[in-house]
Amino acid sequence: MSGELENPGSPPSPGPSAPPAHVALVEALLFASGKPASVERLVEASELTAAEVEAALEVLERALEADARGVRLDRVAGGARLVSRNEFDVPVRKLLGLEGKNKLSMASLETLSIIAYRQPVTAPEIAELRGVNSASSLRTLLDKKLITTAGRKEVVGTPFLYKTTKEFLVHFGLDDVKDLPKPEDLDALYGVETNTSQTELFPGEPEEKEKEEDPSDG
Amino acid sequence: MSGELENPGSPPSPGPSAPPAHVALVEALLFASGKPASVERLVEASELTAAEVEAALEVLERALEADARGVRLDRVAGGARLVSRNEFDVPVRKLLGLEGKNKLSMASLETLSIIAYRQPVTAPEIAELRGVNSASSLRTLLDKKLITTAGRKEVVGTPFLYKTTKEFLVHFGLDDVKDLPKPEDLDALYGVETNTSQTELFPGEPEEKEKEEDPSDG
Amino acid sequence: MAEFRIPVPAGADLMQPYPVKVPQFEGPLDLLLHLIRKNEVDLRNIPVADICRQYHEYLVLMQELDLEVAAEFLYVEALLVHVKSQMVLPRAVLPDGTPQEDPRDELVRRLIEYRKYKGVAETLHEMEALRLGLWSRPPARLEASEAEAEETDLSEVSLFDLLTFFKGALDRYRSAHPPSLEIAHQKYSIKEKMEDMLARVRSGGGPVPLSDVFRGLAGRAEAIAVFLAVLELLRLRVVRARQEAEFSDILLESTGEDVTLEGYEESYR
Repeated sequence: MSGELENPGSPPSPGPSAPPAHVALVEALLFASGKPASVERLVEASELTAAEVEAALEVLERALEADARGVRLDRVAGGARLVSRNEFDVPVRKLLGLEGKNKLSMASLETLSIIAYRQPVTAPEIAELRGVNSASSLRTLLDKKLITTAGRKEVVGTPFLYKTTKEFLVHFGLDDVKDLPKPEDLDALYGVETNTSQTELFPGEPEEKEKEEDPSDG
Repeated sequence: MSGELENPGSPPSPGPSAPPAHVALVEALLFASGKPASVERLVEASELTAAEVEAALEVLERALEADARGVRLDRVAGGARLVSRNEFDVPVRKLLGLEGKNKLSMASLETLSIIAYRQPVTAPEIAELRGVNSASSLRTLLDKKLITTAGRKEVVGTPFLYKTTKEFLVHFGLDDVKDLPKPEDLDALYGVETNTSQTELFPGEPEEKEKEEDPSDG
Repeated sequence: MAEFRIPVPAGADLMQPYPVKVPQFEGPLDLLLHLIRKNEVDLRNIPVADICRQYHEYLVLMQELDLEVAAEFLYVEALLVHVKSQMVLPRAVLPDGTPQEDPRDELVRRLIEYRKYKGVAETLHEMEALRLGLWSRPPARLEASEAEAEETDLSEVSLFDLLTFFKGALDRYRSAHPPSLEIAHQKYSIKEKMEDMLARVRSGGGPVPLSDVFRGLAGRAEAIAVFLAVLELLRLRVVRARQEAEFSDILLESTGEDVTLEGYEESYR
């Protein structure tokens, strides 16, 4: 064990050793991955050997345990991932709950857009257009006060009519729903541009890539 | 400094201190969040005081810098997040199967600069300042979520107003838009060179003209 | 400012490569700033005639290289020519004794303002370069069931996103429910239209002008159904069409054949 005592300040390490650069690299990979990464994938990405990755994983695991850290290494079938420690579950859930408050799913955004453009509109009409039941999206949007009810429609079942709220207008900086963009506005922005000198030198990659989960690992 | 020499093995810590449990908790929260979390959010989730959270963040920041670690603390957009280190860009991308992030074109950056300083601002105003139609840059910036709409301006044609987003701050590593150089500094940096050598052909010209910022009066 | 090399044209003397470097500009103001810098002249005292000539030369070069010259470049050239012409005129003194504004002033103001933002853009470019290699972590999920649900922060949703979502839903709906004849066909039965038509020509009110047949219909779909019904009746020889003169109205009348449409099957499905 340990042939590395060149740093007299550090406590003697009883476990396996690995160069700090390897450990840092493996930590970065596990951090960014978000989901379990197999040793093979770590080897491929890091260009270390399997033995080097294994050693780095072990050193990292011990380091995370020794220093009373917020995360730990979780060994799962054929690989490893970083997870927050169980003892912090309550505050972690609280934080994610708080952050989730401002978030909307794609389904909710689509429902919101239909209500914005077609208001007042009923749940069956929305479901017809979207092709799926939209009850949970409606509930979310009502909770967030982006939509409200606007009486009932005089058809079979007298379903509720929905419309957008004042908060919706305030959020989007509009005075009236009539000010919502029209297809022409989108064409003006996304249409062919006359100015060729303006072509992007570095054609854009959607920024979402940054947050994207590994698509190759479905 | 430091009254903490109880652990003779550790190097003297000149910085602030915080109980390891607080540091671990804050690390767990940042790890789970992914996005920049403000001190207020962390306080709410952790039930620590703001001062305790601040201290824990500082200790964590130093700890991550001191050891050769794979991640570091990124103070950005009024909060903090964990990110993998720059040097691990290539292996991280290899693991996630992602291409490198593209740089923004100068056209997009010019457009973004104008929006950052003059927000909310309309497309015609941007075109006037840049001397060229900027629709394709606006599109790129909208797609990358670096800008968003801020309603419409009540002038002829009711053009859309644009403003920068939190993602803009994250992208450029700014804590707040106020952290951009101030317009006065800009004048000094990029403005008119002092006209000492200039022969005063038109002595009646007021000197202040040089510093003038409003182009719309032209 | 990006630079690119013009490829050597075919047939050119390859021993004498002649690479032309053309600086590219973000716009006319960018080009003007470049010329002012190149000439080492003061922004406050631009030699308009010189700059105007060089500006024009650049546009000519672009055209010679078959690069499209955007309208904005031409607009600023016209502005330069205008300023140049103003410069040769003696400047009036306003009633209060101050001289009239220098004709270059507006342009100078715009250049100064533009240069500031160009400078910021360059700073942002450097800041960005330091951060392209940073990767954050996908946020943890509260519930396993949410694993697939992609969520967006409402503050990041633009008005155009709303419109795009709406258009997406509409497009999906339309491709799932193709409009046109099929709907028309189901809504308007050709057989019914044939029965209506037959009743009309047999009512004894004389020949029915074809133009009357299409009056008061609900829309294109119904018109198509009526037209098909007329053709079908003609084919079955229940109805006859005649025209009294060229370009006069076509008249429909019963042939007198006693045909019932009982059991008639629509063949236009």
